[in-house]
Amino acid sequence: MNAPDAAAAKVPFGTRLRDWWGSLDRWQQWAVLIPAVLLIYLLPVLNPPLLTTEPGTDFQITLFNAARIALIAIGLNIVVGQAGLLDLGYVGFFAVGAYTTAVFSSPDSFLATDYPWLACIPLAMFVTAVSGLLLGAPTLRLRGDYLAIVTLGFGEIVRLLADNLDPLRGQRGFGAIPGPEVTRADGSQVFTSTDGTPWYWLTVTVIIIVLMFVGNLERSRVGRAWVAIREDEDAAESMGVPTFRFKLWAFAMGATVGGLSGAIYAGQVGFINSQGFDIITSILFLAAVVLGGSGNKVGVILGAFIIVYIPDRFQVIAQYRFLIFGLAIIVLMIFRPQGLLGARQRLLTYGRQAYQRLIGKGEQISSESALGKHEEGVLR
Amino acid sequence: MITHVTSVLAQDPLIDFNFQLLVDRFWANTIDGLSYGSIYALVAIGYTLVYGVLRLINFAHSEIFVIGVFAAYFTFASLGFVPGESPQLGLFVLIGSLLVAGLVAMAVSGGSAVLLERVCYRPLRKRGAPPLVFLITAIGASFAIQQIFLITLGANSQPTIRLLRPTEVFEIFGARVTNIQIMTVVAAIVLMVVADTFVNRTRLGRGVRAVSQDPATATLMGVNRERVFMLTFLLGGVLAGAAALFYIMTIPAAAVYNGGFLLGIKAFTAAVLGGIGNLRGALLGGLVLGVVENYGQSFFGGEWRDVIAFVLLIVVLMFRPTGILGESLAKARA
Amino acid sequence: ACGGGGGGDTGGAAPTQQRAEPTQAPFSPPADAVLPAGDGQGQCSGNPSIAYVGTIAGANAGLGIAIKQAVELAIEEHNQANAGCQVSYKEFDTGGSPQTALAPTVAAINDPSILGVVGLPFSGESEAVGPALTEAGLVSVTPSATRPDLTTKGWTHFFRGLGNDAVQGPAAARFITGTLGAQSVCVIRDDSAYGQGLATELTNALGGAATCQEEVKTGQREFSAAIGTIQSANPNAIFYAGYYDEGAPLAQQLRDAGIEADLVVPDGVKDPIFVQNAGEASDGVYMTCPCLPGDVFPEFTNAYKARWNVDPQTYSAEAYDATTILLRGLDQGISDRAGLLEHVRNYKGQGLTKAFAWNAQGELNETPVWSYVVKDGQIQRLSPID
Amino acid sequence: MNPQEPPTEEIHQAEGGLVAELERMTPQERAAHDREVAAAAATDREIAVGVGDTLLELRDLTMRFGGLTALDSVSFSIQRGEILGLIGPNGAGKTTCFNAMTGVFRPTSGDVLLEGRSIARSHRHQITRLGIARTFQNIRLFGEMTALENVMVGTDARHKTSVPGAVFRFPRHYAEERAGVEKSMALLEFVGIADRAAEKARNLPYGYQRRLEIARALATEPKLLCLDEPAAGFNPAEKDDLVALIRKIREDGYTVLVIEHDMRVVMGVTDRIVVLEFGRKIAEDEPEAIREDPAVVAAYLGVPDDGSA
Amino acid sequence: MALLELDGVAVHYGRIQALSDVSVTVEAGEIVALIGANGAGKTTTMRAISGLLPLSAGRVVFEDEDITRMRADLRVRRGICQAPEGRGVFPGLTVLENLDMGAYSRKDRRTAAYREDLDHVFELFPRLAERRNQAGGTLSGGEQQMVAIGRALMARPRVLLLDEPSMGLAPQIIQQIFRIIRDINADRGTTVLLVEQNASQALALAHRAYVLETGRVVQHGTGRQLLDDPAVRNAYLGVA
Ligand SMILES: Nc1ncnc2c1ncn2[C@@H]1O[C@H](COP(=O)(O)OP(=O)(O)OP(=O)(O)O)[C@@H](O)[C@H]1O
Ligand SMILES: Nc1ncnc2c1ncn2[C@@H]1O[C@H](COP(=O)(O)OP(=O)(O)OP(=O)(O)O)[C@@H](O)[C@H]1O
Ligand SMILES: [Mg+2]
Ligand SMILES: [Mg+2]
Repeated sequence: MNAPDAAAAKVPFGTRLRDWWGSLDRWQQWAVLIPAVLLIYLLPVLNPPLLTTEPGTDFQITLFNAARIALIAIGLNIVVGQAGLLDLGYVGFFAVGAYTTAVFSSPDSFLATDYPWLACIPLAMFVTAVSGLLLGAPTLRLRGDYLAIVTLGFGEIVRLLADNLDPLRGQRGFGAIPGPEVTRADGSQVFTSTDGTPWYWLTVTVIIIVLMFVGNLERSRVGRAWVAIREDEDAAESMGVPTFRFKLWAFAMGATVGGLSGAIYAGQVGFINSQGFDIITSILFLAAVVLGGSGNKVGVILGAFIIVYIPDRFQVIAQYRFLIFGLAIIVLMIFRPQGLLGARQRLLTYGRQAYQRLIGKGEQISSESALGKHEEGVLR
Repeated sequence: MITHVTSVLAQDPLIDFNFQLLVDRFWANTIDGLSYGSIYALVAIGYTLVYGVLRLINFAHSEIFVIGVFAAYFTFASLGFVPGESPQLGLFVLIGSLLVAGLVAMAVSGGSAVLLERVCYRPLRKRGAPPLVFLITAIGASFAIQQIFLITLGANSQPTIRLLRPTEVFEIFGARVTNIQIMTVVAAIVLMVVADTFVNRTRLGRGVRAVSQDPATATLMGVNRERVFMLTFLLGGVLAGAAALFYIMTIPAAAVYNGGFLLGIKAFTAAVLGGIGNLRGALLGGLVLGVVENYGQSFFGGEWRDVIAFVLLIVVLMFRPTGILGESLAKARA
Repeated sequence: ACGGGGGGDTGGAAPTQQRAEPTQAPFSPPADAVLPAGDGQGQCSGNPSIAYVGTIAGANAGLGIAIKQAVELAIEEHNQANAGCQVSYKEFDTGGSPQTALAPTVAAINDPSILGVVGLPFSGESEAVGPALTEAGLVSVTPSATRPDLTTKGWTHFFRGLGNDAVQGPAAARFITGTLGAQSVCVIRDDSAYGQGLATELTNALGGAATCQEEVKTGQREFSAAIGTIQSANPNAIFYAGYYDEGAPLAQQLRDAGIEADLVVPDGVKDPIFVQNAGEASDGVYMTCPCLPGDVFPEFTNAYKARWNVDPQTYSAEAYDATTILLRGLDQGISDRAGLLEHVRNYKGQGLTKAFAWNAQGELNETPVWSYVVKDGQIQRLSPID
Repeated sequence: MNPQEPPTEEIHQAEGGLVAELERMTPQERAAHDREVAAAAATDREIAVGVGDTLLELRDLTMRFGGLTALDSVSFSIQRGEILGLIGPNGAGKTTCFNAMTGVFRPTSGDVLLEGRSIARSHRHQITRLGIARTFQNIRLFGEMTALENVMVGTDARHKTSVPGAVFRFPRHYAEERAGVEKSMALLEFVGIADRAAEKARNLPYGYQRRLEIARALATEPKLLCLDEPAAGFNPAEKDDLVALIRKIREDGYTVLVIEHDMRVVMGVTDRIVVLEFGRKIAEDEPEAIREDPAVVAAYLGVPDDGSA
Repeated sequence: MALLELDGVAVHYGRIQALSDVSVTVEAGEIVALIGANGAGKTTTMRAISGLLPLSAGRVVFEDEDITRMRADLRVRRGICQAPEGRGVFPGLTVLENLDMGAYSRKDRRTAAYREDLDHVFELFPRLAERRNQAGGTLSGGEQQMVAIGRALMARPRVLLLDEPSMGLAPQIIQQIFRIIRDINADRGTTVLLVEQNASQALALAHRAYVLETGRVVQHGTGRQLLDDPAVRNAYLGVA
């Protein structure tokens, strides 16, 4: 029972990874990052034998699905992971994004506008942002789990409206939703619903852009305000943080990203109806965030991948795939209670320099809450 | 485009209102709502208790309820009742059978809830997992339990076994009140009083409350935390088992793998509506939800039922941010 | 030819119903029904497969599994009888929703050995994957997707193995107002594309006789609101457009509430499970179905039961027929998708459930709609509705 | 300041870092360094103007909770540049007074005027921006953030980068970030916990957490700094440091309102003292006079303490 | 043998070592004080004794029994009771219920002895009697501290662990707290382990005392000895 070593061995993988990452120089980081991103882009082409979900499910579409859920997870992570607002109805925003696209572009729509897909994207983002504000403004004064159930209700209400209101066509749905108009030299469409690869590349690119923006936010006054709200809302308010406004921002930005993902999705499948925007889906989004490590951008992407991948990987034993999925979640959570990459994020633009000057090293957060929390148990 | 939209809307109103039906059905809706709301309430207690102590939305509680439904069903079956037949039972046989089925359901549900706590949540606690992780694990457990039922018992609900047909006992303002409804409401209130007394009046109950507020300090008072957690799940499970019995009596074709989902969501909504963490709130929330849902269905139409439930919740929370009876969790501690 | 026992005359009937009980029409089973085994002389080229694409573990798994099992059974029977043509069975779980259907379907498309598909069971997912299947030229025969407009999308791969809602709806309306002589009908629908489509067709056909409308949700089990509406409207007959999962408790609660009006349900409810789950309340429930009565092909029922240990359910027989049709093509040595597609397009033959021949859109030329009634815990055929 | 010895953990071992440097300094160098720090930590605004004016005024402030009157028509005012002590028995209403001043509670009646402007109806974050910062009796830090980040949240109260500004990194963002980090580090040094800047706040010992709260409050550049029992949990030596720190804060031009039970701190640092009992003001005077005031002695001080407590 | 003994105790928070090789003995009937600067590890020591933290080395012995791995609530039943740092008042329970929680492990909760103890607490802190039905969370800081101490007294412990009991209390009450400690030690024979920043008073009261510095015991002796030690005076008693 030799203490220090035992303790050192317990340091979570995520932390070690982060420490290692933090210890690298900028150029070293790039040297790792660029090949990694390249590899991610090449995945659908490589279709690696062990990783692939075929023959049960098309691997490229699975990858696209993983990517769109990853985008959702990044948006949800702003709300849940950063600002600490538990949102169980995030699927509502996803649905609003998808439906906005459908309503404006599908020939089935009562609007009969037939806008191209690209024009629908900003529209969808705008409408979801507004819906985020509409939901947030009256409810963001609620605390913790009261907010959670209200958002859950919102998600359900969105779905039920789509189901009940005639112009939204219920399960009859909207068909022939167009994708981006890009043609190859031979005149064939690049973005078709059967070929997941271009969609995947598009989504990954969007993810990278969103990640950059979100990362900027994180290491700024706004990101700090969010985390402060998450930690102690009253104290944050007393330190001059306009908590309501920042919560609303978090909600609106999260919603916008969700809506964007919904719009991309609608373009890819070409048909949407009121099925599949239910609570379960919503909670799976949340599972992606928590599984990957709430608050960690890279983590939640990993989480999204797992959420999509596990059921698809086990298509060949279709009957058991959701059982496997359920058990996998339990086991993963028990063995990695902080999420796969649950490490805290940086909140300062110049943090590295500051800490370096002070203690001679880059920032290293010296201890883990996971173990430190023993005395307080799970609660609060 | 605007004119187009308005013309679409003009020819077909989005929602029809039926005020007459609301008036006609007022008492019938009230009575049906109270009895179905009682089932919500019993299930809601499980959510409220676990939430109160662990700050965990136990999404697998709906599955605990389904386990109870199956337990009650298979008890009927093993008591020799056969699907399709509607036996003429003596009073004692009837009460005896129901009692046995109820006890079995309560025991099985309670036991599974404790097992769930042991297998899924305790390891997390030992590792100091943050609250959200419990939530996700609950989802995982819910998935797994559902799928086990799907794989072993198939996708269809079990053939109906009916011990008791609803028969009218008396009328209130022309609305009939059936034997099953009376049993459900009475049982819900009795069980609620028992649970409430337990939590608020007994030493162990006080331990439960202490753990819910400050687990570390509670252990410093000599409260066995693990025992409290177990007890909480047990109590919640037992009440869900009781709810299961009344549920399958009301809706005999309910023994199916995914039969708990919608009810679980509603029960949780009821718990929050009443003020989560508050037992009496769960009862009140269940009843209010049941009744208002029914009024709304008459007024707006049946497809709006769930919308009404959630809108009610949002409206109530906007005016009372901690539910109808919920005390402010954010105690002034500045 | 009106097979009903005399419900034809409804003109001027008093609001209180006056009608004779509908009776069973004589019926001789089709002697020439083609079965999967065929003549045992099948010779196929290569190693072709037929796929079931539809829900297995996702939403509405029950319906999907009943189809999947029939497909598997048909292929097994075929392979046993035809040493010269061994067809592989493949399955793809779509999860039953358009959200998740695309990836497994594309996987099926990408498997070159798959020449034909039985599926997809639901209209929504069918619409989501329709363009993809057409583009791949992969023929699909659906045993259960009934939304009329699926055949108006310009797809070339899509064949419907049963009558659509536009066929059944008016037929059911004729049955209700004609045979049953009802003058006021409550139409209850669920929120599925099927229920919605059927209810709309039915309501249009009923015209003024449709006096009340109510909607319920998939998964709902408590129906006091719908019952309240019905009690207020006090109709002669009630039609439930939906599936048996909700239909059974609805029937039960209707009867418990003391509503004695005729209850009529469509093929989505016509299932032994409905009878089991509704118990006594199923007694006297009328059913309409664009399919031939099941009591005329006991061999299939028995074989299915022997293989899977459960009774065949809604759409099992349709799936069995659909598979048979695909197998016939493979037996002839068809080795590519275009060939099989062409085979189905030109197919003419009697199946268990009906005679199969499609028009250019992929709708059956002839879709008899039959009426049934539940008596003594059995679904008994009445007569074809004309 | 006298920062406690850095803990032994290898994590904190400085390799040529600031801490090691500090240890190598001679007292003179150290003093010079301290002055630099104080200068960096000082507000950017000129706040020492108009010393002696009334900065904050409480007018008949009353606060009731149900049937309980926690504050009963309390009036007093604070002059710019002074250190005012607020003392009284437990439950006298001191913290409630803070809460009513900083917008945590809406006063039942009465008014709070900051520079002549009523703030009784303002939101908490507005009040902070108007220039009142506080610490909490039960420490309330952002546990998962590092000490430095905690202070940065305070400096952010004076920053203006908007959400788009942060997303697209406008120049102002960089300028504010840089200034904020500099200032926060200086403040941490100022209160003597710079060596633990990279540590999560929740893991700091109690006394360090109190100092961090002070640094965080100072970071909002308040006109008035309100400290609720800042010396609780300090040993006498540390309390002396605290007294020195509060004096230094005042020297920088801040006005300070301090609640404290430790008489040595109160008497050592305040210019004037207000005494509350049962929600009512029973005395207001200079420290020496308060010490002798019989009402205060009876209500609060009890037997004059022997000087060691 | 000592009543309570810490033997070579080490505690880690994750990678940080908060205590190393701490050995403390408390004899039956003694008052022992722990003093030390912020972050020295006093609270950590108390938590380790109560079983709220796992040890990474060493053992805790109570009445000749190794309780290193015993659950926290069982230690309370053995008679080790703590009034924790930060008070730990249950915010949603009333004052009365809070005090009652203190007696949670007592078997005689329906007897006169229990009543007497309750009256005793109310006598010591009349303020609490006034506020007996107020929710713990709305009490003032000092009132909460009174509840925490009163609650610990309600347990009638064998060993009473007090972590900074005087924090947040008015001078008068502080005097009273020290009196109470002396009294229950003298009258009831309760053993007390006391963490106090009010070092001079604590040392004056304690039979023996330990000085902690960065997780280690650096000095120990009788209260008087330490009080007279110039190094200790300089570091912890301040220059008045
Ligand atoms: N929200 C509340 N509801 C009811 N009573 C309250 C509330 N807040 C404070 N009180 C009561 O008001 C009185 C004043 O409390 P306050 O916290 O201001 O005291 P204080 O002077 O800060 O005391 P201490 O020195 O102990 O911190 C106390 O008796 C307290 O119990
Ligand atoms: N949860 C935790 N996680 C990590 N480190 C911790 C944690 N709690 C305490 N520490 C560290 O352990 C060391 C000892 O802390 P402890 O709280 O025991 O000190 P203390 O002597 O009680 O100080 P104070 O007088 O300020 O209360 C400190 O360096 C502190 O930073
Ligand atoms: Mg106070
Ligand atoms: Mg301490």
